[in-house]
Amino acid sequence: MKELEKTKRISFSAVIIILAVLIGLLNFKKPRNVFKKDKDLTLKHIVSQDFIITSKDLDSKSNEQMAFIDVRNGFEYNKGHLKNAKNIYTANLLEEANKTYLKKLEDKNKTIVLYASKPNKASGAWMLLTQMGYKNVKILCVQTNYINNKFSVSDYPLEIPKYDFAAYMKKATSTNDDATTKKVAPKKSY
Amino acid sequence: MSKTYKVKKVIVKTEYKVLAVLLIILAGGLVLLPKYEKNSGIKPETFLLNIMSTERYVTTDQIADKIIKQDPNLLLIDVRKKEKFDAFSLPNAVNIPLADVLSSDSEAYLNQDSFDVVLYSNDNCYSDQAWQLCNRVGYKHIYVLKGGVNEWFNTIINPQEPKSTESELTFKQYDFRKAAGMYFGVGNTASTTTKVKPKKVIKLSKKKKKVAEGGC
Amino acid sequence: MKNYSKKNRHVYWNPYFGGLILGLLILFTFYITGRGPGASGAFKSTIVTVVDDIAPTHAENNAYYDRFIKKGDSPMNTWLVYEAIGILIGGFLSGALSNRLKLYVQHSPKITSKKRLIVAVLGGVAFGIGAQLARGCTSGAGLSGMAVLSLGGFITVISIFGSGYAFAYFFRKNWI
Amino acid sequence: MGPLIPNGVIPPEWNFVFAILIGIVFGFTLEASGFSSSRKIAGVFYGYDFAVLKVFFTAALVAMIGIYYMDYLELINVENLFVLPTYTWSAIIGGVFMGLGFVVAGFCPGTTLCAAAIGKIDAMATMVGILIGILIFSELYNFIEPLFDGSYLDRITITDSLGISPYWFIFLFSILAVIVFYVVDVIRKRVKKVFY
Repeated sequence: MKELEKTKRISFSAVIIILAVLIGLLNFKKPRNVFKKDKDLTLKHIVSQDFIITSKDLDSKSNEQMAFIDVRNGFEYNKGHLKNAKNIYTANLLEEANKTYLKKLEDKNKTIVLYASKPNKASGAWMLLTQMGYKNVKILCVQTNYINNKFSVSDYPLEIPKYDFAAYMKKATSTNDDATTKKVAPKKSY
Repeated sequence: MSKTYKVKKVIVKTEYKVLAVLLIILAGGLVLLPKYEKNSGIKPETFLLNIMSTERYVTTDQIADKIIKQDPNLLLIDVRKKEKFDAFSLPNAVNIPLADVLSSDSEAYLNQDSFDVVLYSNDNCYSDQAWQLCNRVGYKHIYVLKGGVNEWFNTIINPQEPKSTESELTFKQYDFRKAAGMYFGVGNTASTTTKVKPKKVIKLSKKKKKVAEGGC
Repeated sequence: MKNYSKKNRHVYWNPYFGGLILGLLILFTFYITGRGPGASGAFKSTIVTVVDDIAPTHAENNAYYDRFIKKGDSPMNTWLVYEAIGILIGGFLSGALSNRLKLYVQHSPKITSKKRLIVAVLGGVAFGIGAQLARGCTSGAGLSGMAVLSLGGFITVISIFGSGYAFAYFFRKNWI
Repeated sequence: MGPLIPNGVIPPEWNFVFAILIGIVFGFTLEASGFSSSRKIAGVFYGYDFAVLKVFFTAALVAMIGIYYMDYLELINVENLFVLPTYTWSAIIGGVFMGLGFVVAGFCPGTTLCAAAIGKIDAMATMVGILIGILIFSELYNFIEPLFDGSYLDRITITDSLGISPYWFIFLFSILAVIVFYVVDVIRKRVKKVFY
């Protein structure tokens, strides 16, 4: 029919579409780092608590199997750090240099041991690395601080209740205070 | 059908040939594009930023203040195990053990925007990890109680007596903590105050999944 | 300008160009609203509203109406009804531009316009039933379905054109 | 960013505004490419004008390619799109009814609307027919329900059911479409011309 001859418009729009697709493809940046593990796998790690290393099993035999990574910032690192620990601040974990370093450790299938001033400070870095697909990343459950210019490492077991809460509450509520204090709404002080 | 059966040769205009070739190249191009791993959910870069930021922490004083004022959109979630939760827990807290933070029924509590969710455990470790999981999955308005229940006891239940040389501000804080402690039942003999607060029943609407609904 | 459009009353777009624009439109619809364009949903909404107004109790206990009756909001307030209004406007615009606006019954010279109207109504009834069964007409289930490679879309399109060609022989009197 | 309104990029109030705009362009394109004349549509089945087939397959192909290119460029997330749920037997029998309606009436609901918009009275008759059809379907729904809800395969895509990658499927589909377009031209050349 007649309308099949009119091909000017369709050729023109076809060229525009091809151009649009090419421009789209050229300036498309593939995501540099991708979360490999899905969230449930990470949850299994957390629940199984297999990522914890205490200072007890830091004996010399396992030492060369482990690569220590200090995730604190440079300043604290310079003040004091574990022997042959490499300093990678959590913020620049995703930099190329650090990623290649970790990749190298991974290939030599060393266990990557993270530690910081407190275990929960290192748990963020741990979660990022496990989800990025690094196989055995562990956290050293120690508290590191710098007392009279000596770098001390003390064990810091996780989640230990300071008091026996229930007993303490019972004792606290039953102490008969002489002044019968009415329940007074605290004045907002600050 | 048509009477004359001589096959008329179909002349295909050159434009159509070019267009057909372009179409096939365009469709074929999809096949040749290099595959790459798609990132599902939050990007690692933003995840790292969220970990580094500390504005997720809420201090025990703020929480005590909110509880006393019966702040309606405060939702305390205890990520410890069940028996620890039964032994002692903050008032009106909901227990979601760390193991099923991502389970479907706990999603109703975590994935909603009508409450400010505050996670707490004995110390900061479990609550931080729970927070990171929620962040990974994309939940909003989630905070962590700094120091957890240990800190709660250090400050609210038996606050340290500030030495006389301390600044006036710490004295004020100490008074507030002392009074807050009384509110939570420390030291007042007459246990007339209703010990068991009425369990705040939290009505939560399941958040609709984001798939576009449609159909004709 | 006048005689140009007089002469070209039956000159339509190049079908490939029409297809291209339609394809881009479907892409745009998916990009903006996440669903494809459709048409038969609008008819369904009108029927549901009408039945709901006339016999609300009947509408309640009929399982099909009940799906589309929203409390406190008329079933007409759905995406497809607005799109159907748009189709009416768009069709009118295009007809006006190429001077095809004319109130008449278009039928093949072999049949009378009365027969054509009866056939149109019967065809509509078949289409109404089919569109509900397949959850969409050629544009709702067909085009939007095929665009996201849904198996249902392909099955519907194959069965539409297949059965169309199968029945074509019996109704050739109406057309050629 | 994916579908903008479900992902919250555009506030949902705009949904209906876009509905009307999309409808206008939809109606305009349908009418301009000749879908408003039932005799041109019926040409698909009687071989004298295959415009419907060409428009239909080009539109489906362009949409497919577009969606999967944007999915590759992460502009659209295919999981968030509405994929038509597959009820096999209901689709087949619905398709048969629609094929019958297509040949008899010459219109589908979309083309009925835009044909009625330019004054075709038979299109208005078809609209009435469609309404009656839906009424009949709804009244008989209790008998049709097992068929309507049966053989439910959730939102399966054809590439999952065939087990090939969508990119390959689109490539083969485009080759098939070009072949069909050529064959259709050959057929049209040999069929007796009908002027409408």
